[in-house]
Amino acid sequence: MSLQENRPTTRWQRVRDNDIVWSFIHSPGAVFAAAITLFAILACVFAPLIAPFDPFDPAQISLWDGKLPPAWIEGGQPQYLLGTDNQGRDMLSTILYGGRLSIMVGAAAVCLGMVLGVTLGVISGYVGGVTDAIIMRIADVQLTIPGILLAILINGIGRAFLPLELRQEFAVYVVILAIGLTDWPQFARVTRGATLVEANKEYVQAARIIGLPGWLIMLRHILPNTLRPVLVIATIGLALAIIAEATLSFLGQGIPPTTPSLGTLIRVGNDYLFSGLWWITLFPAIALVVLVFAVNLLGDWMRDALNPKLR
Amino acid sequence: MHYGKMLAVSATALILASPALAENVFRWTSQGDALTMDPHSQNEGPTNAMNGQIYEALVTRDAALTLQPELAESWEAGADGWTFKLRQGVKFHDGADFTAEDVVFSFERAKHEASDFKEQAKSVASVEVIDDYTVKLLTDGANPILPNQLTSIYMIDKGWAEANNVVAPQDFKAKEETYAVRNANGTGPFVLESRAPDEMTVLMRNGDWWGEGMFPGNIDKIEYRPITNAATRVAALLSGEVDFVLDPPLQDLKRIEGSDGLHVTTVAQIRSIFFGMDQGIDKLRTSDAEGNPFKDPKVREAMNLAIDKAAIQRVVMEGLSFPTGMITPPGVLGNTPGNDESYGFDAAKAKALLAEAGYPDGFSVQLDCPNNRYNNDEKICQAAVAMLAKIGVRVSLDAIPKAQHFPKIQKRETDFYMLGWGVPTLDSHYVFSYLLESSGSWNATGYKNDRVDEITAAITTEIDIDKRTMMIDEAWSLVKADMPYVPIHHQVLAWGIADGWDVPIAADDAVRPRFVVKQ
Amino acid sequence: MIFFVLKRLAQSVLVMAIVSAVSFSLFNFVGDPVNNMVGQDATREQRIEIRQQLGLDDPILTQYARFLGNALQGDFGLSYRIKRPVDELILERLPATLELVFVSAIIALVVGITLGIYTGIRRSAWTSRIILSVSLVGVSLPTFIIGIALIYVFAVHLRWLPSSGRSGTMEFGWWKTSLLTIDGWRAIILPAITLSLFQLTLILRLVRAEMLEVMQTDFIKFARARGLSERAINFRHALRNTLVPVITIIGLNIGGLIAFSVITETVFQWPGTGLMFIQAVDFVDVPIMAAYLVFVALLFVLINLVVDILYFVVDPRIRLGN
Amino acid sequence: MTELLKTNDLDVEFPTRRGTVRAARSVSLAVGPGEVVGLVGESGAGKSTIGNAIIDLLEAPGRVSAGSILFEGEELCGRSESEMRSIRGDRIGMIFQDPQTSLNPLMTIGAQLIETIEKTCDLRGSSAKTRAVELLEQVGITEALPRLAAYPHQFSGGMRQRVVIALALAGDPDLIIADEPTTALDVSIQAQILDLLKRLCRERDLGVIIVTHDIGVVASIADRVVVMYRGEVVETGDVAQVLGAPRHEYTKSLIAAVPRADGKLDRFSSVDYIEGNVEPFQRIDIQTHWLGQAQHERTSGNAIEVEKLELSFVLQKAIIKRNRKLVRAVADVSFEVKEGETFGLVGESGSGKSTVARLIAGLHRPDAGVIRVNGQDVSSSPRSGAARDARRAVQMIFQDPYSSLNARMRVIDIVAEPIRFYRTASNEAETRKIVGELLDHVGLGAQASLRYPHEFSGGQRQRISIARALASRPRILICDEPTSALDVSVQATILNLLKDLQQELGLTMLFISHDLPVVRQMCDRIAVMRHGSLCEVADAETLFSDPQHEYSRHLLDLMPRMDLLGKAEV
Repeated sequence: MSLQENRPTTRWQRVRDNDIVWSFIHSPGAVFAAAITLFAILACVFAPLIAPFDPFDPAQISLWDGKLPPAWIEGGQPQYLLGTDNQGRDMLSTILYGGRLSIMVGAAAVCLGMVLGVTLGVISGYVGGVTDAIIMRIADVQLTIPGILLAILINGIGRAFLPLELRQEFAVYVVILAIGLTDWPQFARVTRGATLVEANKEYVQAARIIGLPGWLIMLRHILPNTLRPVLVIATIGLALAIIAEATLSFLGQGIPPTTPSLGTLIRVGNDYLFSGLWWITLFPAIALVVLVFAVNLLGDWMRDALNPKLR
Repeated sequence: MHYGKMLAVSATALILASPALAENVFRWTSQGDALTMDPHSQNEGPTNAMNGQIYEALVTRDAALTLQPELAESWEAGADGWTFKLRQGVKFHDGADFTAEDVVFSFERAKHEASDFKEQAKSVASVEVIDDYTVKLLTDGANPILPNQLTSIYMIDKGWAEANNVVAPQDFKAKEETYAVRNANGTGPFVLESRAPDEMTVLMRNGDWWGEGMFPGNIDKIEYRPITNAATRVAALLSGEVDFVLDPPLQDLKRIEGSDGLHVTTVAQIRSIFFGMDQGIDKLRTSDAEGNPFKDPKVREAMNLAIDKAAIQRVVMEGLSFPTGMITPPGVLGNTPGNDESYGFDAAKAKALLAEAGYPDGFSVQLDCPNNRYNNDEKICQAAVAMLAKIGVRVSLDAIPKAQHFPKIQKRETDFYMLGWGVPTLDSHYVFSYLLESSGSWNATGYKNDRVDEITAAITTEIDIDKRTMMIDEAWSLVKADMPYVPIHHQVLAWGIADGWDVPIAADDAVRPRFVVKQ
Repeated sequence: MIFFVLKRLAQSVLVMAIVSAVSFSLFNFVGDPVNNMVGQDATREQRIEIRQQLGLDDPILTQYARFLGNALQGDFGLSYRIKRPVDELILERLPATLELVFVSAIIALVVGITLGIYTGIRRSAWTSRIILSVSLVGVSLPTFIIGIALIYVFAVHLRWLPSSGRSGTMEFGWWKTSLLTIDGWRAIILPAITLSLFQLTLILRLVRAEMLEVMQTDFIKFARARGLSERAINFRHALRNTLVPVITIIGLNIGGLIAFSVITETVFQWPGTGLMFIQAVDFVDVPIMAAYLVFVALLFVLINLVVDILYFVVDPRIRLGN
Repeated sequence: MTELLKTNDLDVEFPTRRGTVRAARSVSLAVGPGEVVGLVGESGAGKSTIGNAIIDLLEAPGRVSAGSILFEGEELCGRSESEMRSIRGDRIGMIFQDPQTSLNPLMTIGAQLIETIEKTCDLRGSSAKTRAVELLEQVGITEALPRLAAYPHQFSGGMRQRVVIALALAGDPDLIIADEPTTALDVSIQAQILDLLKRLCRERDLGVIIVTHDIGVVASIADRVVVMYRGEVVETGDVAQVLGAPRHEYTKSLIAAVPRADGKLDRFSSVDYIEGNVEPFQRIDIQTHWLGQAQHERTSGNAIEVEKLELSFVLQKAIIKRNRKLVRAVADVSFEVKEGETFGLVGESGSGKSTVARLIAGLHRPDAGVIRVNGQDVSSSPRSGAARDARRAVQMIFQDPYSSLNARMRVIDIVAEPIRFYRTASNEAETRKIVGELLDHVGLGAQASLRYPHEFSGGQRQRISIARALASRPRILICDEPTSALDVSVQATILNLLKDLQQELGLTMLFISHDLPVVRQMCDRIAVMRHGSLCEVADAETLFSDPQHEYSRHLLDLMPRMDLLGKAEV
């Protein structure tokens, strides 16, 4: 209509004019969430630069500094802003490093689930027939075994399977695998659904008539058009994956305490909850909840923003 | 209304049912439940403790751990065995009489292949019935400490066992559980009322018990509920759901002590915590070092000096431990103040020793550690990792449940591990034969000292107490110099108790309900 | 209808076959079962004998067939740790888990759907915004943190409710219920809330989203154009159409409750199957792990079957075909 | 004439973040009892907005910003929601476009009717049921009583629209607003529904506002016409006057653009009135151009030959073959298309005409039969190299301009895809040049190449589709309803473009449409399809002047009466 005539010219104006960007800028919650997520991710990624101590380096830890309260409480020491844990590790540093691990594990797990799920989903939806039936049946089975159980199982098997010396190093990968593997059916189902819709659209048929091979059609045409819902699931999935990692670690089935993730920190700290050393569990718990909340908020907004019907 | 009425009725039923009709109900909790009610199937602390309230042995220990008569009234040693006079008029819970025949049967059962007590019962070659109330336990040669070995071999009724097809202890080969797993028929002060494993076990006072009136305890009913999670366990005590926690985490003791209506009692436990170093193989499995650094006594000394036991005591154990230089605690025959003294802490010297031994940059090794067995086990290991890092020993820690940890030691698949050792017999022989004798089944260090092996064999049969004690002391001094282990500390037991209950604490960490008094 | 259910049943059997294969493979993956069964001092001969007795030397398919045959009869062997038949153990623990899941599901469904409808209808009311914000926090709180917090506040601090365990049970045959006593209800409140909170928020958000979606449809617009009352539009038209997709998710969510009961039961020491499972994992008690897996899958499959049948009831398009 | 409804200078606004869109400006119109008023305009003209505004169901954030709506003398603007609710259904009924989605799928027809009757007529129980049966019978549904228990999905599209009308009539309203009531329906059903509306209007003395883009619908039903263009009423008047002798330029051009069924014209008259019209052709010399290089030696034979094609779709899967429910989409279809000819395929929806097109394009595999493209059998071993090469000569233009372009790709990538894939250009620079020229050629301009599809209108997108098809250097172009989603004015320009291309490049064209006038203008020969089979194949003019098959005659009868249309100047 007539409004279309004054088309924006500069690139920035174009970006700003984009509906999603506009909706983002005008949604304080989303901006807030993105800010926290970004802050958390940056803080954790750059933990080695920011953190006052390296909690993974046993040589930096002094047991005599253990169980110190936060700096503002009597008995606290200024170099340990949030106090120390039972091993004498600086809480702030541990949380930063732990958050880094949690985010890394969560992101890697979601990526794994996403790559696996999207690939299988697109193939399933596009190829159809027996391939589709097999993939979807496997997904059904996967859904029949609740994720957290499967993660515990995979972890257990991983522990039993791996040789002693590898177990420590592989604990993280086992957790990633465990969570990632439980995630894929979701991605597969959504992608398959979107693929079924897209594959019937005429641009795909046009591509077929041009004579493009199936893999190219899936890759170039269908895949990019199914990514919107995938993005939403991936974001919410990231939050869930972080929780899943924390839960596994809390149950003692996850990341070992020598390189603690937030979940492991909470598990360890939980032992001190009643003894008055509340900071050992409270701070990591707050960090975890804020992180997950921010990611969720972002995902929530994204779901609404990407769903034109609800706008 | 209909529904409301029903609710009201059931509510009243509840109110009537729920307050204890039995007057003194002792509700308590600890981490792990007994595995089975079969007294000969599993030799495991919590299982023995639970079964010891239903079943009884010939002799027992009181809270001070001195030997006391139980089903035997008296005993005396002979050259080829010990004679026991049995208590008369004792009845099993089902009413059957306890006689010498049951003793014979019980020892046979304990020595059965499927029994977990066959090692302990091994020293009893056979049981000879003198009369209905006298038995002679025949041994291979003299055994000076036989009564010490009998305190957890419980007596079971032959007739009941036969009637219920449980002549043999439960065995994995049996395709189903046996009757004795969930049913019990002992002579003890409490009768098994109901049992839901890992959930709730209820015991009722046995009014016909032989010791009725002889002991101060006045409990009518015991409700035992295992709670795995330590924090939850403490929460249960703090919220008044239980009267007694056997194993509150050390860090919560202050909180318990500080709460109204709760108190803590402590006692030095008959258990020492230490690290083992495999010095018997040529190349460590988990190390980047060439060869085996632990073979070098200097390295072993460095390991000993690098660990700050005082810091562990203060920070990790909240003061509740006794740093030590040997792996058996006071109270056990063989513990001497001299040997008990810690090796001390000197990181600089430790580093120097490592350099001398040819490891100026240290080496790496994996530490295997249980995470659900000893007081703060995993946390001690973590602390040790940090301390060893300061002298250049790079330790990777693998903390796993005891069920997976112990097989590693028994199969000797570990280079460096944590272990704790309690001594139920209160005699060093128990330590030597398992941990220090070169063929000891729990000696995963590969430690071999011919003299120590010799002494271990000798004290099995030496009846001259003084001579025997001297040999034990000599062996301990050798061990102190050889340093096959890194002794950390002796554990201290702490029990959390609700006010109004008098629960005499015992160093073997077993509750003795016959002494528990509700005020 | 019968054909449809039969088809679903056939699919369920397939799913169960695969799940049982997975759990069967546990026996072979997780260490040598013989090691778990014999004492450390067992001789080589003993081990070989046991291998033969257990049929571990048979071809793998034979072993699987045997496992399947036994599993069909509910026989999963003896627990390595407690040395009791696994099926009996599970049956014993089942009531606790089912009651917990049942109460949680009721809480999640009733509260979740009510609030979902409310926020779906009153889209821009401030109460809706608050509920939504709180629900987002709810999704972000790991179950175990909720549990710990509830214990700390209501059991330790206020001493209103017990912190752990199941009490006030009454027995009816093999079913032990705690829902008939005040003590029992006191004990179930905290774990049930903990377990339900996450699913509650999910259901709430889902119902709302579906509600909004349905509100955009033509038939709602047409209902408006006929002058029907808001009430009729919201409840008779919108809600019922909302329920169709919601039912699927609710089916999955109840399954989720069973899965998450593992955590809740651990935190609250609730004597159900989940607690047993996690203890079994700690002890590598493979028979329990395998049986639990099959059992959970079976529950899932059953729930999905019920969901499918519910579809029949709710959606005439499936019921009557074209 | 007494006026039932009258709007005076009605303004409707949609505030958006980019400014306020004035969807309707100073709209004044009136309806009397027993009168059908056609509200005509192209998409975006604001005609539906007026309908929604009258009954106060504007989509948020739309609102009436000025003017008044008088209904039986009462002002409707500014009424409260509950007051409006008592008017909706009771006094003003509304019918929407898509009968598939207008009914609640989970409620029986009866429940929906009775619910409405209870609300509007204050009848309860059995009397409400009796009334429901009456209503259904009035809209031409026989055996109404048992059908009360049926669900919407058990009805066909036409029947559902009848139910929708019954629902709109339930409250015995004085005015009915029908928003594109027949657009989603087949021609034959469209005629029935229009007849029904007309009859109801006469019998009940109803006022009817029928909102439509289809001049034919207006011509066949309306008494008076209101023409809207960009939110404004440009012309109002008696139907014969407006259609026969339009006064406003826009109306003239609109009517001129309607394809004539009564005679073949050389070119469609495009709607000149539209501002920012298509740029003139950038002609390229076909013989020397890249496009021409693929025009190898010409055979004078048949470009497409189809023999005894069969295809069934599985409706319900089953393991046992005889339990499967099949629908025969194509049955025993044989025809041939000569080189350079435009061959039309007509039929109602579900007749299988699109399926035949897809079979030829290779999107489906036939169950039986042979397809030859330029003499090469492409059906028996479709994956063979020869079949693939032959198929490359076939390209297709699709119906929906929105879904036929990949939204994630730039125009250049869309058009260049076949060039890049088959490496028919020597380098990237040449590829870009060719794409630019193609875009010029279809009238978009080379500068379009860097933009994304969503920046274009429907007609422009169809041009992109055509450019993409050309990039494969086709010799056969299949057009599957290429203009049915477009406005009349745009339709004309696209059809002209296709015609030009066909002539310039000597393309063979298979043209599929349900729109008989369009087919008549476009095609040399025409095949009529019904239920998957061919009824008749004939020269275009022969078919229109002397249809042989009974069904062909029926179809021709259903063509909207165009006799009202005057000989508008072109």
